[in-house]
Amino acid sequence: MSGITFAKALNEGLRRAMERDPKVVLMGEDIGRLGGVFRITDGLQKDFGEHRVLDTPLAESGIVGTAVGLAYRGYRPVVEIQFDGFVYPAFDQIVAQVAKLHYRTRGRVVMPLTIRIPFGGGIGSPEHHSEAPEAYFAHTAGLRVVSPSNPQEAFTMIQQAIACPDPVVFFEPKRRYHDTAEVDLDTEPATDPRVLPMGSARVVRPGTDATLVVYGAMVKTALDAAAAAADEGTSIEVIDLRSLAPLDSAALEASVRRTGRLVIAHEAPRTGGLGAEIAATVTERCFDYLEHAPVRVTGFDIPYPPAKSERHHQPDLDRILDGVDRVLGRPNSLSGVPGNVAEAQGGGDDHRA
Amino acid sequence: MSGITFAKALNEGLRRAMERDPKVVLMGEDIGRLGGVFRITDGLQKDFGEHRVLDTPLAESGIVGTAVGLAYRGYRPVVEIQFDGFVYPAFDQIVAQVAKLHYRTRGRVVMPLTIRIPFGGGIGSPEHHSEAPEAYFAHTAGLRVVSPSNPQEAFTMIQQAIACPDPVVFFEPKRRYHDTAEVDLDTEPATDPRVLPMGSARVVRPGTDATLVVYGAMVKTALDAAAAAADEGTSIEVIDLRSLAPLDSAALEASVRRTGRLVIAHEAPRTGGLGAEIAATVTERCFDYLEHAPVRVTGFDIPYPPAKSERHHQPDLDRILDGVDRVLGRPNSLSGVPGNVAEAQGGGDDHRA
Amino acid sequence: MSLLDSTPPAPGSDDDVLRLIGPTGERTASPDLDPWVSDVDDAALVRLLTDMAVVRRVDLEATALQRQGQVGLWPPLLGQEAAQIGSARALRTDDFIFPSYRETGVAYCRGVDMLEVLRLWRGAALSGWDPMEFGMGTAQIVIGAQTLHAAGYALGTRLDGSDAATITYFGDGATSQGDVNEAMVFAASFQAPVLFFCQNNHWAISEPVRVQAHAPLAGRAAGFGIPSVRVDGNDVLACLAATRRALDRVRSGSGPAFIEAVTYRMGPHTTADDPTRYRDPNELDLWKARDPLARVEAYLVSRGHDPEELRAQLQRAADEVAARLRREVVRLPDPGPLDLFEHVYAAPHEQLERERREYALYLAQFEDQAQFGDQAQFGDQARTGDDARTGKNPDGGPGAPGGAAPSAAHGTEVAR
Amino acid sequence: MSLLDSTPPAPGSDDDVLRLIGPTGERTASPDLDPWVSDVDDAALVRLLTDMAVVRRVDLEATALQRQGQVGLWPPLLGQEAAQIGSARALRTDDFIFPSYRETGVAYCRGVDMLEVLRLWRGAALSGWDPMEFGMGTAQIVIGAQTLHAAGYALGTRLDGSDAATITYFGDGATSQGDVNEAMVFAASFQAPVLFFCQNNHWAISEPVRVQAHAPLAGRAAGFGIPSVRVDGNDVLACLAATRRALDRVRSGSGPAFIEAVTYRMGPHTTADDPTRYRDPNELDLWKARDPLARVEAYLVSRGHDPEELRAQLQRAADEVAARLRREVVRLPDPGPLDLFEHVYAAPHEQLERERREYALYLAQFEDQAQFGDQAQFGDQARTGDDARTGKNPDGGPGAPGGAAPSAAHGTEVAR
Ligand SMILES: Cc1ncc(C[n+]2csc(CCOP(=O)(O)OP(=O)(O)O)c2C)c(N)n1
Ligand SMILES: Cc1ncc(C[n+]2csc(CCOP(=O)(O)OP(=O)(O)O)c2C)c(N)n1
Ligand SMILES: [Mg+2]
Ligand SMILES: [Mg+2]
Repeated sequence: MSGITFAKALNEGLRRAMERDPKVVLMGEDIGRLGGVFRITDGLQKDFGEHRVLDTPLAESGIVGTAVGLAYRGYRPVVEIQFDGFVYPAFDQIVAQVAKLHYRTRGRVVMPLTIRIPFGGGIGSPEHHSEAPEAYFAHTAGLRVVSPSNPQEAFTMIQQAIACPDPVVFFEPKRRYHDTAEVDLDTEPATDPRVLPMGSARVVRPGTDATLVVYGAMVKTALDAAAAAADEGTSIEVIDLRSLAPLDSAALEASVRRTGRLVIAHEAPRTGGLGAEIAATVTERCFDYLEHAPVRVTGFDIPYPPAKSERHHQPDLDRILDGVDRVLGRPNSLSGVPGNVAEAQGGGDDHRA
Repeated sequence: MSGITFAKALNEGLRRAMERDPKVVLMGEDIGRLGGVFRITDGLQKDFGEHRVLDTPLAESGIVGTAVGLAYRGYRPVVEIQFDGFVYPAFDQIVAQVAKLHYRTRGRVVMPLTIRIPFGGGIGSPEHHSEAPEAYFAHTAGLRVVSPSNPQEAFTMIQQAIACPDPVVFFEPKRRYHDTAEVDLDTEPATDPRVLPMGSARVVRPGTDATLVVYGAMVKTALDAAAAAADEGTSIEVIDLRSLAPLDSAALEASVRRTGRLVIAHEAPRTGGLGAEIAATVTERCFDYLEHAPVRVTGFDIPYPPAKSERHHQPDLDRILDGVDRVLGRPNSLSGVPGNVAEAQGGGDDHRA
Repeated sequence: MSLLDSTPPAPGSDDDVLRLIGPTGERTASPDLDPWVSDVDDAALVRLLTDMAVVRRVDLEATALQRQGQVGLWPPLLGQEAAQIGSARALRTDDFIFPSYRETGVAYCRGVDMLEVLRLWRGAALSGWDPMEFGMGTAQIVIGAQTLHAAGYALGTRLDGSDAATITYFGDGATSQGDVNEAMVFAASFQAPVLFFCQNNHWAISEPVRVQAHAPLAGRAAGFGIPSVRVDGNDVLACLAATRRALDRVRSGSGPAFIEAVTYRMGPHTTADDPTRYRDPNELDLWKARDPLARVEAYLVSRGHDPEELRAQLQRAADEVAARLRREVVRLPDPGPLDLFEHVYAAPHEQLERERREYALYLAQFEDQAQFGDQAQFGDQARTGDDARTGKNPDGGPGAPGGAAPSAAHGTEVAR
Repeated sequence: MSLLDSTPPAPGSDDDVLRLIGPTGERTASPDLDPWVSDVDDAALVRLLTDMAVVRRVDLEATALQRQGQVGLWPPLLGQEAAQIGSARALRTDDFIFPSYRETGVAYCRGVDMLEVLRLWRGAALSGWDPMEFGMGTAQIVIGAQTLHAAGYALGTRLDGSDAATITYFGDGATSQGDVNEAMVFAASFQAPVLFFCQNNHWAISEPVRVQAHAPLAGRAAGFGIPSVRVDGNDVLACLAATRRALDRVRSGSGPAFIEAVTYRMGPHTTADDPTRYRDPNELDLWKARDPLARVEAYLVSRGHDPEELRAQLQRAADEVAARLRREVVRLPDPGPLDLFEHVYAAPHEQLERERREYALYLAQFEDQAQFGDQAQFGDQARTGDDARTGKNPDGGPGAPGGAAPSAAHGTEVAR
């Protein structure tokens, strides 16, 4: 046990994976000598050599496409995309090759790639450095999509992702890189019963009045919100999704059946974001348990705005609590406004026949 | 009035747009001499010249990226992506440039591009020729996404898309290219009051028991399903979405408030597909009017399968009617199966407190 | 280095190519290439010619099967036999190949059952043979994507300390794709032992090569620091020699190499294409006179081989493969409905398991009268008996989802 | 053409570059370039030097402002003044520029207010100046994307029958991107009047140029049929001459051209970067001796100019611009909260209108005590008065959403 940062926990997880399996190679821009712009791969090239940690030319499609070739050859490439906004040049290789090759070849070619993407805003960066593109990948059959929310799970989940025989898009909440926590570095993710499977959600705070579903950087915000709500006498159950695709719908279902209310918060734009899928899935499975329509608290349907505006775009504690008020039918930002459509949402009379 | 194919209607619409505005240029692979692999641009190079209809090198990012430059110069490029599965190499230019330039430059640079994409399956093609990638674009702020479902609207909507000052991703249901209908070629989309705005949904068949939301090729399937249901005494309201982003949520809301039940059908994979957004939005707005959770009838969460399997993947009349049965609480494919989660869906007791 | 003011040679011309056997069968000397085929005697040349004759026949057979509805679509290799056979016969079995979709001849040299090639085009599967068994990736339809895989695989062999080479096939059109250029960047950067083999067949569907490039494609590689050569792609001996030479360099650790095989697509792009819409018939005649098979025949005849006997021998070899293909293609099994869900993931996936279960339940409704699977006509057995509701597949194809190949036979009005 | 067996020259060497003024100020003759700068007298050279001195000062000032938290991040051009000023001063006002993110010097020549350059890096907007007003696109952060825009714009000028040229700036790292290569394909295919201007500053963040290429970057263009030249990027006169010459060719309808300006990034990649982690200090010293400003100064002094006077003159020009920048930067207005929703679309958009309305209602809750907008501290006014719930922005930055630049000052521990 030791107090280490989220970034260092990832670094240690990568180190374990490389020690365990000589076929694990890391690839990316600036990940070698520099250790990556976020220093996630710090020291790994020095310790494992230039043949295990490769600084690549500046081309994301090239990085992912050559990683595919390495996988054909029996390697387990771990690719770093420098920032969320730079994954799009690799989109074709990810969507048309990485995701589909196992299916295309009826299982003869495995694609155990891990694609690491620092994602999300809140660090005051220029354009393209703060995006939340996870929904694109969650919609892509053949991929798995996960996101750890704390140092301990950063350490274990990166190892699980690398060990997984399927391609995993691994979203790292970059604004949590400097968060520090005690991390059990001795745990063996594959055998330790305390380590959750990669595909499972986790109740990070139990509660009874409403279920709040979040992932990545938003988990801490949600926990803060739940703590604030508790002071006001509201009991919020916070679920850290962890696996964005597939969803652990059983866990969501179990919680919402108890609370009857669902709020989802994410940084990505609302339309077609993960919140839509979660709301639709939970509604399908828990319709008769729902007291109110699921509420989404999300980034707006806009390109990521300039740094000076980002706090308006990103859901924060206040906006999440406003969403909780909405799902609980309490006074909220949209109540009492005549003619506002939100008035008709959930809290009103039951019009059922 | 004359009976023409969907393909020809598009061709005529493009012709009108080119006649109206000399800044309209068409770009794409094989669209010149050949007239495109689907012949949508047939004859246009001959009539307008090689300077208005450009055969481009084989590179989708290049096509869209140069179209962006043409837009800077005051042109209105209409880009053809040869097949749905080949849009991904252009994803970065579409998502990071086309969608964001107007925002980035605070309105100083307009991007009136139209990106035409033949989409969807059902024509027995090899891999990458039958995909339904619309959700990726609907999730992308800055884009508009539309899809016509019949020759008349193919003719008018392509003109509206080209006239629109925003970038429009224009999905053409390729399996309907050979459908024939009477088309009023004299209508002026901009001024004719009978022509619906590009962003509006349309009730293509009124009904009272359930609302069935579809778009593109699925509209015809849905109408067939509704006709079959009518024979059985069930009245289905079919809505042709037309605009996939933004959604005409007022139209959806109005319908579901009347019917109390919603089924959405699309070819794209279920997870994170448009069905999720529609279900979530309608649930938010009509929760108290809903008799049952919205039901999604979609492609499975798999890569597009081989031609000999595609009919299993694509929702057809029977699967849509099964979904209607589900939303109506009637016996359906999932009823009576002990332990099946679907049992708990909607039709059961009301567990509300 | 200073500004070049000269016009570069046209990218489609074949004047400056390396050649050993000319169009009329004349053997020309080439100090660059000759040493690499000194072992190729007449018997070996007959074997190369036989390979070409067989794959030409497979190709024609597949085109015929497409017309008969047994295959949904077919991309002919007609005219490109020499480029494919010559290069593929230069490979070792532990070399690895990343092809595009037209490399029937390469697959043949690799020992792949020609039925496996048809499996994809019949629409019965997304790919045929096992890449790991034959050291050859399955057909790549996304233009250029496979070249990056080749660069990566080659990097892997280098990391492994192996002297196996990787070769990737792609067309003239593909050279415009970012991926192909990035593949050259990565291969050069990592000094990966990969051979880029470009079949410049002069056309990318309807677009002549001059739409893609105003300079010879081989020169492209030089710009990336990759040595390259233009070879007569209709000369099987020159292709063999050039590929052997390039592979030798690649294996020796000197990094990637590039071959532009100048050839010609004598047929349509695919069976769905109509080249008369865009192609001057005179051009085809020009290239017919450069036929890759005829020249080897002429050469062998000039060496004393009996033309009748030679032709008969080729015919026999081709007949045999063609007959088997015709016989067996109908037996290629269709996928069962639940095969949809197989192999999407290597590990269990909850959401997909649910979809599979639910679809099985859906299909089970129709089970009373028939098993789903190959013979299922489940449309006929829906509960209501209402035809409009069930019997007919409303979207065009015949109602039998697992039946013969109706879907694959559609869509042929369009080129793709 | 046959296999090249020679090792190509290293891509970072500057031996074979065209040059007019050498590192120590010596004027060398170049028959290729001299005719293109015959009009450049001492006075003109002083103006070029002044441009360089001013942008160097702007650059240093911006770095200082970043340290003071007035700017979130800054990508210095230090060392690249000659490449930027020399090329930009060759342009006509009706030419159009597609830059990357480091072209402060180019923007300066274009008459762009340096404050507008800072607006982006302060985080107050996604871009500064109006591209249409200055004939220069805004900073492009996605590596290489702008080169395709340039090819397209140039195609547009050709379709218009204009003789305006388009120029695009990009780095050595960018040459690896598919887009840059596709831009050359498209430009060559359409014979578009575009000049590719590559500043090879030897580094892409921490990666030396040899990771990108094993051959000179200018040679890349030749492979696409695009004439190219390597010029001393630290020689403002040579850059001016080479750019004029290339533009002349481009305007004349002979298609695209390519210039590799061999220069050096003397500073960090951005203010967030620490080059001591990856760069040999000796390399920096080597390039300090090739400083683009010092050599022009030395040349002018050798021509009889008084060094003190010259320096004082440069200093005055630089001081003036710097003082204004310091004074005005704090006045760059922050965006208001509802500006979020502006300009996403050019036409009304129902969903976004709704989000704007709802967010306005949300903000209105806090309006009792303050107007939202620049001074809003709405965190303090939430209904419950609970601090944990509202007062502090829980995610790091100070609570004032519309206040001074807290966010932009974060995230500087990482290079990007
Ligand atoms: C990324 C992508 N874009 C478009 C297509 C459609 N397409 C299939 S083949 C082809 C032409 C390919 O030409 P070339 O590379 O010369 O190969 P050839 O067909 O001549 O063998 C095109 C445009 C595709 N398959 N992939
Ligand atoms: C598509 C993309 N990938 C990665 C990055 C991150 N990044 C920013 S600058 C840079 C290096 C660019 O090097 P070069 O092209 O030589 O330009 P320079 O910074 O030297 O001016 C990288 C990798 C990016 N901005 N865009
Ligand atoms: Mg070709
Ligand atoms: Mg650089």
